[in-house]
Amino acid sequence: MRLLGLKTFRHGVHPPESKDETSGLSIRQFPFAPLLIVPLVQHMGAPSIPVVEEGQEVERGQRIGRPDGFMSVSMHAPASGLVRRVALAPSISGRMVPAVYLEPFPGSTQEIEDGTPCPLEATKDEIIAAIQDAGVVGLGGAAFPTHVKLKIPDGKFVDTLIINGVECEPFLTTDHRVMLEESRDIFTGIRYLLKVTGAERVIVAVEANKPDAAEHLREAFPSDLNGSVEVLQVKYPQGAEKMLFSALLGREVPSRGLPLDIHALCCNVATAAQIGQLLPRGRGIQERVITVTGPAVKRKGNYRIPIGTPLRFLLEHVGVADDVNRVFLGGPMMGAAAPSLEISITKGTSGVTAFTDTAAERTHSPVYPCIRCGYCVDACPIFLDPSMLGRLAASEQFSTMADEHHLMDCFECGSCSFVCPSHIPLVQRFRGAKAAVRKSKAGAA
Amino acid sequence: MVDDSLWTIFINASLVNNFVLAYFLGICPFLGVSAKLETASRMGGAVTFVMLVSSICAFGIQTLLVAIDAPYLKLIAFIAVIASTVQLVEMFIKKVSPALFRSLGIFLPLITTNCAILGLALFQTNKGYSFVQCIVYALGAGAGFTLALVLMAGLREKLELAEVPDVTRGTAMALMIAGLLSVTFMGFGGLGG
Amino acid sequence: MASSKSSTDEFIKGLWNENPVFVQVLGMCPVLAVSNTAMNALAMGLATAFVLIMSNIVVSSLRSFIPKQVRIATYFLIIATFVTVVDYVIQAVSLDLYKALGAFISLIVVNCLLLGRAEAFASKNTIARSTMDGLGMGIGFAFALFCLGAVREILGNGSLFGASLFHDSFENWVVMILPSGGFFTLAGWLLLFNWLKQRRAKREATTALGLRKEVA
Amino acid sequence: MSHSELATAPTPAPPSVWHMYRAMVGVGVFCGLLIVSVFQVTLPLIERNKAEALQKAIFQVLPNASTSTTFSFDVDGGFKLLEGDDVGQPLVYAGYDDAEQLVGLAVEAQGMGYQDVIALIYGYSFAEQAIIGIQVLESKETPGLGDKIETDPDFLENFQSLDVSVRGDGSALANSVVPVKHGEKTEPWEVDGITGATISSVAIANLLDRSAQYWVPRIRNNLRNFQGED
Amino acid sequence: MANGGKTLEIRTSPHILSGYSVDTIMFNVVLALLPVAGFAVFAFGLAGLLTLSMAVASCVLTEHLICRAAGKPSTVGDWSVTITGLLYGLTLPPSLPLWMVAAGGVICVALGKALFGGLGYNTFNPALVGRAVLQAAFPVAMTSWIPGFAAGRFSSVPSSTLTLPFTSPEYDAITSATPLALWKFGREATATSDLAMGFISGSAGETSSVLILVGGVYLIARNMMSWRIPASIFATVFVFSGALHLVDPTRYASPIFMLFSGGLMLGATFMATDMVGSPMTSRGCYLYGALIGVVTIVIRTWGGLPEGVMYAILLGNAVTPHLDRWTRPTIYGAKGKEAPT
Ligand SMILES: Cc1cc2nc3c(=O)[nH]c(=O)nc-3n(C[C@H](O)[C@H](O)[C@H](O)COP(=O)(O)O)c2cc1C
Ligand SMILES: Cc1cc2nc3c(=O)[nH]c(=O)nc-3n(C[C@H](O)[C@H](O)[C@H](O)COP(=O)(O)O)c2cc1C
Ligand SMILES: Cc1cc2nc3c(=O)[nH]c(=O)nc-3n(C[C@H](O)[C@H](O)[C@H](O)COP(=O)(O)O)c2cc1C
Ligand SMILES: Cc1cc2nc3c(=O)[nH]c(=O)nc-3n(C[C@H](O)[C@H](O)[C@H](O)CO)c2cc1C
Ligand code: SF4
Ligand code: SF4
Ligand code: SF4
Ligand code: SF4
Ligand code: FES
Repeated sequence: MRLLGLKTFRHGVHPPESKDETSGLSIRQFPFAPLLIVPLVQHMGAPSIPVVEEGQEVERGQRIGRPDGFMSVSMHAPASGLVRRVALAPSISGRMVPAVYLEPFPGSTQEIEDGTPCPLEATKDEIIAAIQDAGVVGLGGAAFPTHVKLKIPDGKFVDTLIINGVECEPFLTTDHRVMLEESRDIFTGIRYLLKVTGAERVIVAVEANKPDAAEHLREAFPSDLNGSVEVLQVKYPQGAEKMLFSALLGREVPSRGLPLDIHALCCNVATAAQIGQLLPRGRGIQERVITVTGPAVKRKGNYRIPIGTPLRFLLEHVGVADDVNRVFLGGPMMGAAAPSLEISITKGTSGVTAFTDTAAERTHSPVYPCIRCGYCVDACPIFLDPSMLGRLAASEQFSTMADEHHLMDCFECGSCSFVCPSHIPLVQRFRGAKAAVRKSKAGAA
Repeated sequence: MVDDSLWTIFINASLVNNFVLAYFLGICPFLGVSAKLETASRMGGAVTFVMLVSSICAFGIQTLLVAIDAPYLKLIAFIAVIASTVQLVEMFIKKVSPALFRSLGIFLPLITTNCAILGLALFQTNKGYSFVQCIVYALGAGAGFTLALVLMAGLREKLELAEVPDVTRGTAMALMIAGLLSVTFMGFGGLGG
Repeated sequence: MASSKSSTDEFIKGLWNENPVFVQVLGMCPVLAVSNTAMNALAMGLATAFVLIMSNIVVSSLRSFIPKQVRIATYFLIIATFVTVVDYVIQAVSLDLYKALGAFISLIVVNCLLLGRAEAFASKNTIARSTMDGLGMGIGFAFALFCLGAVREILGNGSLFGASLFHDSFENWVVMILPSGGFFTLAGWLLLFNWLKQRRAKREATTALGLRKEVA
Repeated sequence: MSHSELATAPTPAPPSVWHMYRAMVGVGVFCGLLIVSVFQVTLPLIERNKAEALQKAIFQVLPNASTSTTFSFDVDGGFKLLEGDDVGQPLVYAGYDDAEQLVGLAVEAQGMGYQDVIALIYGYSFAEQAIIGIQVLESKETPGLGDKIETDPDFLENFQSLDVSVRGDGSALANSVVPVKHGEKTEPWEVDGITGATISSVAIANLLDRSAQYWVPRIRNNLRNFQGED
Repeated sequence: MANGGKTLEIRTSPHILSGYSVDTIMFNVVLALLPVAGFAVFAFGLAGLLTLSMAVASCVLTEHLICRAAGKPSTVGDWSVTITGLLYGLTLPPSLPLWMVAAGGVICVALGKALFGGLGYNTFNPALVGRAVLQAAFPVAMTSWIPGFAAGRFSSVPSSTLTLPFTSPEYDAITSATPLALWKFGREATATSDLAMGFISGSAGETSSVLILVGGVYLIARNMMSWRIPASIFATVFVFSGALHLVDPTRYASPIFMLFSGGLMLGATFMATDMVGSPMTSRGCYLYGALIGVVTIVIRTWGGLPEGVMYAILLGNAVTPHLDRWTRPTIYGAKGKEAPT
C-alpha cells in the first residue's frame, strides 16, 4: 500500500518519535561491570546448558552454555574472568532464571579470540549450525533463535528476504546507528542469509525518518546483490514483520501462519550485522548495541554493552535523575518495565529508557468507560476490534474473545492502548485474556 | 372492501403501526427471544412465515363463516385451524427440508400461541381486506415484527457488556429500549397516508 | 411445596409474591395495549380474571376426564369458549367499552397466563384450590393492569376513571397514552419493584449480619 | 437407565382412543352449547346496541331526520332497500323527516389518517347540496392533537355546510373538497385545517372528497330510488 | 545510587499515551458548541438564554444527583453531560415553558443515559431521547415556534416561557412556522441566505448553519469527531433530494434547502456523530450516515412530520450494533488460505 508516495500499511499510530537526542551519537564501547550476570535463557525456547563451573576461569568469547536441543542457542562469555556462581538470577519477567555470575578480571581487555570461521562457501546446514553456535537470536526484540527461523522445511521456499531497519519504536536509535556504522557487516550477513534461505532478492526496509541511513545503505549496496533499499512512511508499528510484508510485498501472513507461508522472511538489521560479523571469525555474541535514553538519563547515547551488564551498573554509569521511577527495557510502546535494577542486559534488549515522575506521560490518568470512539479500531494494524475485546475482557468472556474476535491474532503492539482516550489498559487486558485462553486450552488438552 | 393501496398497507403494518411497537402484539417473544441476534432473526423469519400461513387460513375461515352465518365460531375456528395448519406445515418442512426445520422448527409451536398471529387474523378480518391485501398485510406485519425484534436484539447484545445498574437489568431495561424504539418509530407517523 | 399451602396462600401469592405481571412478566400484550385508561385496564383485567377463574374451575374439574395427549387442545377449547362468552357479554353491555378494548378481548385466548395456569396448576389441583389460584392470579393481573392504567390516565389525561383530577390548565403528558408510554410505565413499575426487592435483600443481609455478630 | 430397569418400570396404561374422543367431544359439546346459548342471549342486545349507535350517528349528521332506512348499492342496479342477501354491498342510510320527506343521506367513509385509518359517517343534504355534518366512528389519532378532528368546534364548523354540488352534467362534483391552512378558508368547498393536526384534518378533507366524488353523483342520478318510486 | 531504595513502577506497555482524553474531547465539543449557543441567545434573546441555561442545569444536576444516589463519584466533570444539556437545549423551541425544559432534561439523563449505565453505555443519543419523549408528551408546545430577532427580545420573554409547572402554556399571537413547515404545508421555499445566516424561526440551535459548520470543522481538524458521518449524511441528502427535485421541483424542495433547513446541520454535525451511538468502523459510518440521510428525506417528503432528523438519528442509533457487526473488517491474514495449525 502506498500513501503520499511512500509505502506503508493500513491503520497504525503516530507516537512522538523522540529520537533526535541520540540518533546523531555514534556507538561507544561500554565498560565491564564488576559482576556480569549472564542469564542462560535470553531467547524464546529452552535455556542453554551451562558448560562452566563455579570457580572456573573463562576467556572473553568462550562458550559458557551449549544449546539444549534445536530451540536453543549457545552462550558466550562477555568478558574474561572468574565464574563466581552458576545460580538463579532475577529476570525481566519477574521469574528467577539460571545464570552464570561472571567476575571480569580487572583490566580485562575488549579483545576477543577468534574461533573456527564459517565461510560463505559452507553448506546451508553448516551455516545454520554456525549461527546456532554463535548464539544468534533475533535482535529486533523477540529474541527468537535465528537458526530456527532459517531452517526452511522441505517443500517450502523463500523468495524475498527483508532486512528490518525500520525501528519504529520511539526513542530507540540502535538500528539507525548500526546501519550507519556497520553496513559492511550487514551486507556480509545478508549474503549468509540469502544463501541459507535461497531467497532471490533482499529488501532493506528503512523508515523515512532515517534518510541518512537509507542513503548510506544505498551507496554501500553491493552491485552483485539482487535487491534494494526501500524507504517507508513513518508510522508505528511499521517495523513489525507483518506490516513490512503488507507494505513491501502486498502479502499478508495468514492468521496464525508463518512468514514462510508467503515465501518471505524477515530479519532485523542488527541480527544481519551480527551474523556478518561473527560467522567469518567463528565468534559468538558477547555484546550488543543498546540505546540508553529517556528524560531521566543524563548521558544518553548508543552503547555497545556487554551481555549480562546489570541494569543498576548501566544506569549508574550513564547517570540518572534522582526521581527516576520507571525504567523500560525497550522503548515506551513495547518495552517491558523493569521490576528492579538487579536484572541484567540480554541479547533481546534494544534499548533502556528511563522516565521521571514529571516526564511520565502515562500519568495517573482516570480510566473512563469505553465511549466507542473507534480510535482503537482505526489504529489496530491487525484490524481487530479492541473496543469489543476490551469490553469482553472486562466481563471475562475469554473464550468469546478468542473464538469470535480473534484475540490470538493480537500481537500486542499497543497501538490501541496508546490512542484510547478513556485510558483503558487494553493490551494489558488482552495479555491476561490470552494467558487465560492458553491455560484453558492446555487444561482441556 | 377497502381501497387501501398495497403499498400503504405494507408501510402501515411494518412501520407506522408496527405490530410490536405500536400495537403491542407479540410482546412475549419480543421480550423473550430478543437477547441474541441469531435467535431473534430466525424467530422473525418463523413469525413472518406463520403470519402468512395464518393470514391465508383466516381469510378462508372468515369467508366460510360468513357463508354459513356462524360468527360466534370465529375465535375457536381461528385458533384451531391456525394451530393445526402450522402443525401440518411443520411436519411438511421437517420432511422436505430438515435444514430449514432446524432453523425455524423449534419456534413454530411457540409462535402458534402468540397474540401477534391471532391479532393479525382478527385485524385483517375487521378491516375487511381482500385476499391479496391480506397477504401484503401479513408480509408487512411480519417484516415489522422482524425489524423490531432484530433491532432490539442488537441493542440488547450491545448492552450485555455495559455496566447496567442492578435495578435496570432484565425486563425493565428491555422495556425501556422498547419504549425508546417505539418513540423512534413515531417518526414514521403519516407515512403512506 | 404447594400441598403445604392453604387456599388463602394460593390467593395471596398471585396478588403479590408471584404477581403475573410485575413478577412473572406474563401476558404483556394486553397489559400494555389496553392500559391507557384506568377504566379500560380494569375492564380488561376483570375480563381476563373471569376467563382465568372459569377455565381453572373447568380444567380442574375435568382433570381426570382429559387424557394427557389431548389436554392442550382441550384447554384451548375451554379458554376460547370463555373468551367468546366474555366478548359477547361486553358487546352486549357497552359498545363503547368494546371498541376501546378492541381485538384485545379476543386475544385473551393466547394470553400465556391462562394456558400457563391451566397446565401448571389447575390440571394438578382441586377445584377449590384452582379457584383460589385463579382468583389470586386474576385479581393480581387486574390489579397490575389498574396500576398501569391509573398512572397512564392520570399523567396522560389528567383524570382517573374519566373524572378530571386537576384544574383545566393541566398539561397532559400525551406520551403516556401513546404506545411508548405503556412501555415506559411498565418499565417504571418494574424498576420500582426491583428497587424494593434489592432494598429488602440488603436489609435482610444486614440484619442477618447483625444477628451473627450478636451471636459471636 | 439400563434395559432391565426399563423392563421392570411400570408402564403407564396406553390411553385408549375412546378416552381421547370422549374428552374432546365431551368438551366440544359443552363448549358449543355454552357459546351458542350465550350468543343467542346476547345477540338481540348487541344488535340493538349497534343499531342504536348507528341511528345516533345518522341523526347526528342528518339533524333534521327522524327516521332512517338502509339502502344497498349495486353498480348496475342502483340503490335498493336492504334485504338479507345483500351482504357485501356498500350501504347508505337515507334519512326522512317527520313528514316522511327525504332530507338526506348518511354515508360511511374512511381513509388513512396520521396513525391509522379514520372511519366516519357524514350527512349529505339534497336541499343544500352540501355535507351537513360528520361523525367520526373510528380513529386512533393522537389524543390531544389528532383527536381534535372530533372535538375542535372551529373544525367541525366546516361541516355545517360543506359545498359538494355537482357539475351541470351530473358527472362529478363542481368543486373538489380541498383542505386549506387554518384561517384561510374563503370558499364553501374548502376545509379549514387545524393547526398542530394538519395531517389529520387534511386526511378528513381528502377522504370526504374521495367519498363525495364517488357517491354524490351516483346518489343524485338515482334519486328516485330513495323516494319509493322504484 | 540515585534510585537507591525507591521502588520502580511496573506497568505494562505501552507506557505513553496519545494525549487524548475523554474529558478534553468533551470539553472541546463544548467549546465548539458555544458559538452556536451564543448565536441562539442573540437570535432569541432572554428566552433563548433561559431555555439553554435550564436545559444544561437540569441535565447536569440530574447526572450529579443520580451519581450521588448510586453512591458513586459524580461524573459531571467529564463534560459529557454538559454537551447533552447544550445540544438538548439547542433542539428545543425557544419559547418552550421552562418546566418542560427541565422535565425533558431529567428524561435525557435518567432515561437516556444513567439507567443504561452512564457514559458510554447509552444506546440512544441522550439529548435526542429527551427531545423525542418531550415531543411525544407535549406535541403542541414542541411545535410552537417564535420568530428570531424579534424587537425587545432582550427585555421580555414570551408568555409561554414562564408557564407554571404542569400547566398548559398560553401563546401570544406570535408563533410562526419553520421553513420546513412552510414548505411541507404550503410549498413555500425560504431564501438560502436566510437559512444559512439563521434569519428564520425554529429550534434555538438550528438557526445558524454557518456557526455549526465552523464548530464541526474545528472538531474534525482536531480529530475529535468523525468526518465520515456528516459527510455521508450531507452527500446522501444532497443526492437523494436533488434527484427528487429534478423530477418535480414544485413538489420536492431543492437539495440546498434540504441541507440548510431544520435540524439537519446540527444533527448531522453534533448529534449523529456522538460516538457512543454511532458505528466504529469507517464503512459502518458511511452506511449510518446514508441511512440517516435517507430516512430524513423520506420523513420530510412523505411522512406526516415536517422534520425527521431526530427520528432518523435515533433509528441510526438503533441500527448501529448491526452496522458494526456487518462492516467488521476482515482481520489481517484472514483473506489468505487458512494457516496450517
Ligand atoms: C509491534 C511490533 C513492532 C516491531 N517493530 C520492529 C522494528 O521496528 N524493527 C525491527 O527490527 N523489528 C520489529 N519488530 C519485530 C519484527 O516483527 C520481526 O520479528 C523482526 O524484525 C525479525 O527480525 P529478528 O528475528 O532478527 O529480530 C516488531 C514486532 C512487533 C510485534
Ligand atoms: C513456535 C514458533 C515457530 C516458528 N517457526 C518459524 C519458522 O519456521 N520460520 C520462520 O521464518 N519463523 C518462525 N518463527 C518466528 C516468527 O515467525 C517470528 O519471526 C518471530 O516470532 C519473531 O517475530 P516478531 O519479532 O515480529 O514477533 C517461529 C515462531 C514460533 C513461536
Ligand atoms: C407524538 C406526535 C403525535 C402526533 N399526532 C398527530 C396527529 O394525531 N394528527 C396530526 O395531524 N398530526 C400529528 N402530529 C404531527 C404534528 O403535530 C403536525 O403534523 C405538525 O406539527 C404540523 O404542524 P402544523 O399543523 O402546525 O402545521 C403528531 C406529532 C407528534 C410528535
Ligand atoms: C462529537 C461528539 C458529539 C456528541 N453528541 C452528543 C449528542 O448529540 N447528544 C448527547 O447527549 N451527547 C453528545 N456527546 C457527548 C457524549 O458522547 C454523550 O453524552 C454520551 O452519549 C453519554 O454517554 C457528544 C460527544 C462528542 C465527542
Ligand atoms: S518495537 Fe521492538 S523491534 Fe520494533 S523498533 Fe522497537 S525494539 Fe525494535
Ligand atoms: S495491541 Fe493487539 S488489539 Fe491492540 S492494536 Fe495492537 S494488535 Fe490490535
Ligand atoms: S479507543 Fe478506547 S474509548 Fe475508544 S473505542 Fe477504543 S477502547 Fe473505546
Ligand atoms: S409461553 Fe408464549 S405467550 Fe407465554 S410468555 Fe412464553 S412466549 Fe409469551
Ligand atoms: S401476550 Fe404474549 S405475545 Fe402477546
